[in-house]
Amino acid sequence: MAARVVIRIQAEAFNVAKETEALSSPHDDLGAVATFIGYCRSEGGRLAALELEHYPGMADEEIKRVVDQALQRWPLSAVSVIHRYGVMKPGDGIVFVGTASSHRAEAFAACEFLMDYLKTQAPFWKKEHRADGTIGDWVEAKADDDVAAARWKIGS
Amino acid sequence: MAARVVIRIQAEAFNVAKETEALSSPHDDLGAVATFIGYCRSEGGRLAALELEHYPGMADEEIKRVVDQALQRWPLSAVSVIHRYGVMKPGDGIVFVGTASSHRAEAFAACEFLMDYLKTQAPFWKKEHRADGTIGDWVEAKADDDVAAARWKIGS
Amino acid sequence: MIIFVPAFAMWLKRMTEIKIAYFAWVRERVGVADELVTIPSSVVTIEDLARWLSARDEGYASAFENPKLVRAAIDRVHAKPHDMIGNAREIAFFPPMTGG
Amino acid sequence: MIIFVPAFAMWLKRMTEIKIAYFAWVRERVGVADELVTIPSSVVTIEDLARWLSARDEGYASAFENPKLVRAAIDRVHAKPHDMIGNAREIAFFPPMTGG
Repeated sequence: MAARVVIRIQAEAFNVAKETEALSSPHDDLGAVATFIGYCRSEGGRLAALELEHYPGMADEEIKRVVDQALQRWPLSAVSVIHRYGVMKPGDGIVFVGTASSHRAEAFAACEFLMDYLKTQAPFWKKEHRADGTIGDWVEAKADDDVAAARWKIGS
Repeated sequence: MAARVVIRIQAEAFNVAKETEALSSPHDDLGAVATFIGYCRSEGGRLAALELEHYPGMADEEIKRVVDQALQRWPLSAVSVIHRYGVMKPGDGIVFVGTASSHRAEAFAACEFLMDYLKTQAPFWKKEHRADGTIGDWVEAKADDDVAAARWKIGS
Repeated sequence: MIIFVPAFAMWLKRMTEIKIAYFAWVRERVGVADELVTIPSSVVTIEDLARWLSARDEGYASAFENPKLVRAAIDRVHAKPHDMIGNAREIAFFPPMTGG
Repeated sequence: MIIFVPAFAMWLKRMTEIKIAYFAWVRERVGVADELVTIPSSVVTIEDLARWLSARDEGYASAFENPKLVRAAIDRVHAKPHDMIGNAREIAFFPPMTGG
């Protein structure tokens, strides 16, 4: 069974309901859908927005490579990755990742793997817009994220 | 901040969109929502339905205990657990678990923990209705599920 | 001299009468979903109760024939075979759970 | 005797002209989002290219001052400092990614 793959890089907001439904489009041996949504945070009121820059030519290709790794590793019936760029306000969804499989362990593992790899491999960068109206710093990558990605033991 | 907890044991179908939205009800430091939906499978066309029996007095209390453990263990802003009982057709959602936190690792871990514990601790039992119209067997518990629950190192 | 006090006798009776609930194939084998049972004072633990019930008839015997496959709850909390029934009001027996 | 062939000269020129794209604070420090650059034949690896660009002016020097903080891609695939540029058409430099 070929997996149903959705990869979208877009400025527009995504509709969680629609995306989740698409993952569970009827087929009899779907057993488990895991989803993850990453939101823009205000960091305790410090931020007014996050601006996401991306590398348009590469983002789509790189996410496709990460999705292909997930498909090789776990028996998935559907995978969706939607990543936004542009200016996000606190509470806005930035990324949606969803996986469908027959069993829960595979759906969870693939979903978490995809998120870990998006964090460290997908060419997106966040810049802070401060609540006081000034432009802040570029968000620094976390060592934690590299550790999280490394536990899957796939070379980058 | 007190977590927003939803626990429901119900015969009716749940609305994934509504439940997911409820988890991400606006608050500025929400960063991550992880959800899991477990579906009724036909097992390759073998089954017409699954019938879920539950222990009404205990199911709600036991799920509350499991949710309390998750809340003690991870900083969650919201947790939802919805478990259905009655007759499910292939493709019907049986269980919805959702967690919200500032960061993805916590949301994922709590969501997976809740599912592992629901599988082994929540008083629900599945009986097969075969595609040929006969009543089948009670689904047997999987040793895998005990292993999955045991890795969280919380006594039952 | 022993004075017979009806109210006291009723209290004694209530103390040993307990609700037992059965689920899934344990329920099917026993033949009832729940029942009120007066248990003798020799029945102290969950394991004792399972053994005592098994002696009742073939249905109960069949339900408890493999004790490893039967789980229990005391007053709606998971219990182990050696846990004491104490003043519990409700004991349940059921197979390993398969929800989620 | 050397015969000058204009078409051949143009082909040679195209071979060494490459698009370089910059992102996030690397882009801000360099001052452009992308540019076409003719690189000398001595520039073989990503590391060479970063060093060569650093010599251009202060902006480039600042972008590459801590090479550990700059990642690269060759033709839209993640690359390491020692990877060879070869016949690549597009090289990109950027900080560690912070998407997701």
